[in-house]
Amino acid sequence: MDLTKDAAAARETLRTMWTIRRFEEAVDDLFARGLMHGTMHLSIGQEAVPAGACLALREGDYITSTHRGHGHCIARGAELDAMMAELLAKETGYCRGRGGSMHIADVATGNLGANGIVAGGVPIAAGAGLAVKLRGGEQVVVSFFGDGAVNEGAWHEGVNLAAIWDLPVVFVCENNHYGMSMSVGRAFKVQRLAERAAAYGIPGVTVDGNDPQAVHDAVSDAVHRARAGQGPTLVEAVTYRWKGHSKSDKNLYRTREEIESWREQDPIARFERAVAGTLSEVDIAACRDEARDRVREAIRTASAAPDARADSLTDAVYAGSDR
Amino acid sequence: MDLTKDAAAARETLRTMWTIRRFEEAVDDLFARGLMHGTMHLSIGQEAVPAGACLALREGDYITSTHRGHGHCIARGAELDAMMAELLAKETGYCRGRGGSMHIADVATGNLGANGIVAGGVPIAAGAGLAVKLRGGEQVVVSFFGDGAVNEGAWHEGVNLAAIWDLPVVFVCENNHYGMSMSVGRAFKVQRLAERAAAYGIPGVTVDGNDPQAVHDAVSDAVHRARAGQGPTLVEAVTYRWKGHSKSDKNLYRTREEIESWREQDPIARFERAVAGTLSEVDIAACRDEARDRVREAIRTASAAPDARADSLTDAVYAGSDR
Amino acid sequence: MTAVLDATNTRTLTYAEAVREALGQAMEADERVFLLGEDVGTYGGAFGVTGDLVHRFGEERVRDTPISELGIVGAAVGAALAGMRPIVEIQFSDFTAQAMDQIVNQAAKIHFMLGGAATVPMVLRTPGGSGTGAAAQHSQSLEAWFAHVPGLKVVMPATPADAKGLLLAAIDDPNPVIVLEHKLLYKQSGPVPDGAERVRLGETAVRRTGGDVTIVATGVMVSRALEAAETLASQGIQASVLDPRTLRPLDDQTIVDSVTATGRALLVQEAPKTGGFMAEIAARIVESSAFGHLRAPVARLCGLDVPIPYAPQLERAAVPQVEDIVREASELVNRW
Amino acid sequence: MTAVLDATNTRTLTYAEAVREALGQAMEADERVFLLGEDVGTYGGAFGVTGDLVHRFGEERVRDTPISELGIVGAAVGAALAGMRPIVEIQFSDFTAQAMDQIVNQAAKIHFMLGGAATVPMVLRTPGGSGTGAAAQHSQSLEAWFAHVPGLKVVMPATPADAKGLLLAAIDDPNPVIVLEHKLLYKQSGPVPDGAERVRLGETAVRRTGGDVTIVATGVMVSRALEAAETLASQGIQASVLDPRTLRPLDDQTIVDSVTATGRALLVQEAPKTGGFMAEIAARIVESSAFGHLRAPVARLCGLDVPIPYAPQLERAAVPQVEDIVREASELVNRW
Ligand SMILES: Cc1ncc(C[n+]2csc(CCOP(=O)(O)OP(=O)(O)O)c2C)c(N)n1
Ligand SMILES: Cc1ncc(C[n+]2csc(CCOP(=O)(O)OP(=O)(O)O)c2C)c(N)n1
Ligand SMILES: [Mg+2]
Ligand SMILES: [Mg+2]
Repeated sequence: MDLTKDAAAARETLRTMWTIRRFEEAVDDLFARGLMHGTMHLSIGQEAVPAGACLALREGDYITSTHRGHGHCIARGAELDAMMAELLAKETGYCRGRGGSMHIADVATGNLGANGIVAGGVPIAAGAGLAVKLRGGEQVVVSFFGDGAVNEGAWHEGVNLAAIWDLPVVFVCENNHYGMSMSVGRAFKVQRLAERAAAYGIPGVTVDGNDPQAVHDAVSDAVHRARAGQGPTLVEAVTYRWKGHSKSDKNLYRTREEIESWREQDPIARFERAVAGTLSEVDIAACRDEARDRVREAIRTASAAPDARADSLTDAVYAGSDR
Repeated sequence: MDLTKDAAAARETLRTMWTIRRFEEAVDDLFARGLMHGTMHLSIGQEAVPAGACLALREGDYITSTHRGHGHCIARGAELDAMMAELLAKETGYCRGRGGSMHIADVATGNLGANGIVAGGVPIAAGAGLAVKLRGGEQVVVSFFGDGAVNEGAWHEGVNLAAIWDLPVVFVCENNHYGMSMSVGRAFKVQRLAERAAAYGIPGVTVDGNDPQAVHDAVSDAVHRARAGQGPTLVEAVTYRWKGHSKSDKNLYRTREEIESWREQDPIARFERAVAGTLSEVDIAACRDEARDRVREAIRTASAAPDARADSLTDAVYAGSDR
Repeated sequence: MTAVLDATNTRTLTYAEAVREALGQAMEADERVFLLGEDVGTYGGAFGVTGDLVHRFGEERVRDTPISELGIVGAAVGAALAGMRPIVEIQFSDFTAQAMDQIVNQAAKIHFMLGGAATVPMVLRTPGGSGTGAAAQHSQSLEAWFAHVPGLKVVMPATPADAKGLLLAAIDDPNPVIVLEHKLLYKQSGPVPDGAERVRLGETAVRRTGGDVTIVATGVMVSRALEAAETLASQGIQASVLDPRTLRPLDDQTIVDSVTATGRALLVQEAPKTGGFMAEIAARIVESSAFGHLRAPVARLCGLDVPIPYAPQLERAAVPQVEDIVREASELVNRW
Repeated sequence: MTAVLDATNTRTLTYAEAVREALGQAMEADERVFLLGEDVGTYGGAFGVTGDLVHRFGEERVRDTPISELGIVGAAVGAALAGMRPIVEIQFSDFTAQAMDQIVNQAAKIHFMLGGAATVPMVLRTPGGSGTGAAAQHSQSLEAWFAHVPGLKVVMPATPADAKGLLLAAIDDPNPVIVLEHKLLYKQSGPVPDGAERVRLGETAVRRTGGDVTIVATGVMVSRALEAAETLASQGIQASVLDPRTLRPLDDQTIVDSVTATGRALLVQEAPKTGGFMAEIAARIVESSAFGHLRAPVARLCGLDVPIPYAPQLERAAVPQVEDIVREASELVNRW
């Protein structure tokens, strides 16, 4: 699908990217003002990856997400107020205030969870793929992870399981050049992380992660293969994180110039230029405004909700017996 | 070095292979007669790998070994009686009866240990390589492991560390076609395990693991690179294990014919034929006899030694402070 | 004390056969149940537990895996999240060390972290214990690690009947359950009902009743405690022998009641003493109303604080034997 | 009780600064000492602990690693075997779950398994604990796991001085030592000697002496216990506060002596109660001669048996606070 030519798709892509951007800007602000607790990992600058990738999915498909997971959650269709409520430690949050940013997930949209553990979702994605295969289903699992995750043992083991069993999993690497302060150049001796796919006998492709179209095309192909029983694919989407890794980051490991040069490749601005022939100025502004309004509304709704309750903590540890 | 043309090298190679063979046959026999405890993993049929590889090493170099580690230990120059004593649970054993077959090691010859954990030695080898590099030394570390180990997270992480830091490590994969009952064909989607080297940006080579010369050449090249500061290499030596995985193996996962066809490629018989122009029949017989006699002598000495003592168990857990 | 109510037919099976029967019955009853692990298929499992199941249920549902414990357990977590009922076998419980992230950081916590929106109904079966000469990396008793993790349930069957009944209950459970089997028990025989009767998790079994001392034992120590109790009886000492069976949730009330009656507790485990699960039981006893009834200090008899050695005589010395239980129990009774 | 004998100059440092000072002094004194871990270099460590050390000692000796905890710890094991003195930082103690094989099956056992022929002199530093809103996978207190492993030493410094002195002793030690720091302590200040004085491993510190009750606390609970003791004193209850500092080896004699004197023990830890290390201390007390001197049941005040939740009010409720200690201690004294 041509996201720049199809007006509906263009609108959806833009809206998704703006929603992620506005949501995270709001979170950044709430945090800075001491209204939000914990730590935050923002994906500002990387919005094209979840937006492009999730457009390739259907209802019933699964994703596994990461510590930097707001974008995946939003792109998969989660409710902003339940997300915001979670971050604001409210009883109405997706995790009833128990998970916070690092565990945010709307399970109803097939999101099996953000994950505080780097690469933690990769074997889980393989397992979800195995469930689909055992049931003879047509669903697909997209596993998002960062460049840093690719050096974890969990990644190696999870990808290999998916490969040897031809599981319907698409591994989407958000290569934003750094795992915290560790650059890809220092952590890897390969140029492109997609080269690692060959080690598992699966296809690997590197795309411009600041172009939702490029991401979408690669993920769509991979999803197609997966649904057809042809096994997993590794898609490397090269992008950049504008903000620090988390709140403790002093950005000592990269230069102002580098950050600046990537800001100039803003995926949203680029996409707005690309869709200029399809969407009018007014249309584009409407997407932007809608995102802003939805985020504002989410903050309002979430703020008014009751705080998460501490009274039933121990009851919440185990699921009740279902037989 | 041409192991088949150089008489001294030919003799040494042959002697090493015969010693491993005779040692393990003896162990197999002692075990069958109930004179040996625990479990055993025999490398009969795979002798060319440790023999060829260790000939490429110098004094001071390190190895890490595996659960199937008698051959590495012997090829590196360990004393047979201390090995046999260990297996017979004697106080004079290399580990004072505390380690047994799965932990056998002659630390004096740079053997950092057999390992009961599949791939456990791989990150350890990287660490030993790091120690060498930090000291500016010229030593090399050879890490032996099986095909099955290549799918462990520890392997992935260990190889990557060695690769990115250009550590002087040679990774020697003893691909004997199976990890327990799991065939390489089922556990991997690549044809040759050496293909995985590319994922770490290091050279990988596959050689005939039943030919000590082929193993030696590949490992020598790799050792040369490592000593020159050019980093690690993955050497895959394709071979076959004649015996069951361990004592519990009923060999249900492979055919009699397959086993038979590999017995016909006996690395020792092949090497004896290859050195026929260099060593006389008498010379060859002498190697064989020497191996037999050394093993017999080891059994005699070890059997006469005192049993490992249970009285100082708790004292043996911690090393005394050295400052 | 067992929840087995109407076991119509009872045959003698080994512990390994009992486990296999439970697996087979669960797979027949529920197609969401499947097995995965290293060599569980044609090989039949490192200890022969899965045996012929691959012939009955096929290679898809009795799934051999590469050697990658973290990946396997993670795959089980993912399959469980996606609606299946995976049962993982880890060949030796020592190798759970490879998979601790998926067990502890993922499986145990997901239900809670997601505010109850997801469940992880999976079982991880794995044998622990020493006694086979397999040395330090293949002989550990790691139950205390798992019992310390909120979100996990932890089961340690000591008899063939419990091996079957507790496993069936574990498979039903919507939470991750760690089932710690014991290598030395696999070949022990005992009566096992042929139906798929569950043994409820969280009920301590009173294996024997006696008024002088309460012996609490887990895993292979249960049969040693029972043997010791016979010897003690011949010396005029009557011991109760209690088997918690599930460490998490723990039925401590049955233990407290028994200790209240006997006034003496001897806690026996194979794992090294320091930080072992019997410390928890000791603490529960002295925190409870039994405290006022104690006639003697609570005593623990545990494995030495050492890695398990290879040599048979050393290995034997490293963990409690029948005679050690007899000695400690009679000391406790005679001295206090 | 500390082994610091001739601390000539004492300044006020934060706990994080004290750790950094120890690292720097050890690296200056011994070129075999080096650091490795994720973001320990230019970034200065996830909690800023290594700070500027990379500028002083260079990137070779303050070595950033890829995200691969098992590999990093394994590399430390190998480097230690080959004669170096590696110090690993794991960013959050939760991620030791990734590295348990190398910690437990390798580092802890190699000296024993090889019959004493090799040693593994390495240190693994890692912060545990809750209180920063980092939720269930970044807030655990896992000391009980490590304390259960023969072959490891386990250190939990509660003050800046101990953070320095115990770390220096850990670096000297020829065995693998796990140093469990605490996130909330990093910014706490206290007096620290400027010399490289060691604090010997295995000595319980008596932080305060009082005759009515013995409070044993670890990690961040030590300062909470001291604060509680002040409140208790104002209520006429005199508490002793003991800090074991090293869980393995554990100086239980000092604890037993104190409990013998007070007759009451309140054991306080942040980790979830079931299977936590305070169970071990409870068991040691009731096994010891202090048993006959107990005037009250041994009481534990621990974290709830839950994963650590994200919401601040829930997180606070999940672990003991000062007021909880006051309440439990006064209940213990007033009731018994
Ligand atoms: C197993 C594990 N190790 C370390 C961390 C700490 N940590 C959190 S995010 C992160 C960097 C991850 O890098 P990458 O995978 O590239 O994702 P990015 O943050 O760039 O999106 C690190 C080291 C963690 N959460 N889990
Ligand atoms: C971490 C771990 N998982 C599983 C095992 C059990 N096990 C021991 S050897 C082995 C097969 C190893 O295969 P490979 O690496 O090919 O070596 P080989 O036995 O063929 O020499 C297995 C599964 C183990 N010892 N350690
Ligand atoms: Mg990254
Ligand atoms: Mg093999």
